[in-house]
Amino acid sequence: MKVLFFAALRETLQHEQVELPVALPATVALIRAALCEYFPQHQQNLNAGNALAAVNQTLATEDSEINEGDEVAFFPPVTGG
Amino acid sequence: MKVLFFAALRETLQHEQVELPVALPATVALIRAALCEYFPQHQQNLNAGNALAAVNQTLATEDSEINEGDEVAFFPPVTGG
Amino acid sequence: MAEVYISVQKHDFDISHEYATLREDNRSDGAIVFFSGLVREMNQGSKVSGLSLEHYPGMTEKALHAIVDEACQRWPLNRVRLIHRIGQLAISDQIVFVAVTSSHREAAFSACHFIMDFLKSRAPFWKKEVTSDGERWVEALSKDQQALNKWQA
Amino acid sequence: MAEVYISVQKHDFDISHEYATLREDNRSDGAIVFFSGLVREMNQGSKVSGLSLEHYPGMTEKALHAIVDEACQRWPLNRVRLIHRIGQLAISDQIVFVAVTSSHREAAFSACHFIMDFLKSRAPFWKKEVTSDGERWVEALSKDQQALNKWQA
Repeated sequence: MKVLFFAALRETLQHEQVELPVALPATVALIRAALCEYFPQHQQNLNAGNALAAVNQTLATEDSEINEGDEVAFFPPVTGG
Repeated sequence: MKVLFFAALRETLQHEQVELPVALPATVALIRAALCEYFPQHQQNLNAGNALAAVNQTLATEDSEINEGDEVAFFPPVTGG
Repeated sequence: MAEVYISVQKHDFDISHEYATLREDNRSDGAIVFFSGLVREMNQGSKVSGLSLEHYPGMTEKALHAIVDEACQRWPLNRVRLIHRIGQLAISDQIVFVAVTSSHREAAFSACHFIMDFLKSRAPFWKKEVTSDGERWVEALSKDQQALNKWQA
Repeated sequence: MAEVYISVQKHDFDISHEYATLREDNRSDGAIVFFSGLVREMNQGSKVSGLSLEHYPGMTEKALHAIVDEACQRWPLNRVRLIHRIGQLAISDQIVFVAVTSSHREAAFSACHFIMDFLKSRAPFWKKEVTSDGERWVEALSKDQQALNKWQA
């Protein structure tokens, strides 16, 4: 499945998105673990304190479910306004 | 001494101001009592719940002191803004 | 010290001019909060066609300065502009304008709200409305008095 | 239901146009509260010469609508206008504008403050500043997260 990245996380990972081999349905926690395996040198930037997750463009929690066709994104805490 | 009135209280009393025979120094409470004597038919409009007092253009309490030359005014609770 | 402008006036004001003055040569403020009060058609159960605003000349300016000074002591404000109209007003007319600037939004929100709450209960203005039943003085509301409780230290 | 306008845009906005839209044909609202956020020269200890704002297209609009909808459920609002800019910005530029109208001031103050607090922690915008030491991403502040606590029911 595809995962999108934004802002500082996109620059750190040097990827705008990545295709992960994850069995669905999954959870945000599972995807986060898979990302840490995919980018082992950037685990700190990917942990729950440093990277928020959104599923279908809505902020998600660690146990939010992800199904086929869902849009998943990870990004740093937001700094707008 | 002179006492000024504003807004609904001025209209009720039909006076913009009044000259009261009060010995100074006095207090707001004393002046209020003198006003109630001067306008016996309007005592309700002059009680502390219905008429605020200002001494030298600052909101006063019942025990605020009034001396020679002070500007004293009574008026209803304010409704600006 | 904050730059403070306070005006009690008959004529209308232009908020775009006020806003431009708050922004002019201002490289340090991240937040502007402003409140604008308008004449509503419905008030205290009656349809209003207009109102007149009386005040206590001299005391009004003194009371407004005291309220703004207190806000400046409580929060790090840089600019404050306060305009209150007097005289005859029609429905939808602007009555009052309070704007504050600060580095950060919390101070700006709190200070603007504080100034309006105290203005409502402490500044000597009185509204007289023209309704279909004739003229009437607007009643002070206990909720305006209660609004001050949230600012107790 | 409140009339809601939300825009995420590169170009600047004109608050006098926004204000006119809030007042137009409006006989029922007594209170307008607005917040305007500007680019500050000093931030997190460095002198800033400009910034760029990135966002998550699609999610941004969805998040802003959700925040405004929540505000409309909590308070009796009549009109809400929210504009957030993206792209390159200079010092003193306008970043964000939130305005709400209501019959009474308490609702207008609370709702405008609520919308800004949630926008700060929930809407997917990210600022990258240009400082004398080069470019850097702005750090999220714990105080912005804590600001949400005051809105818990």
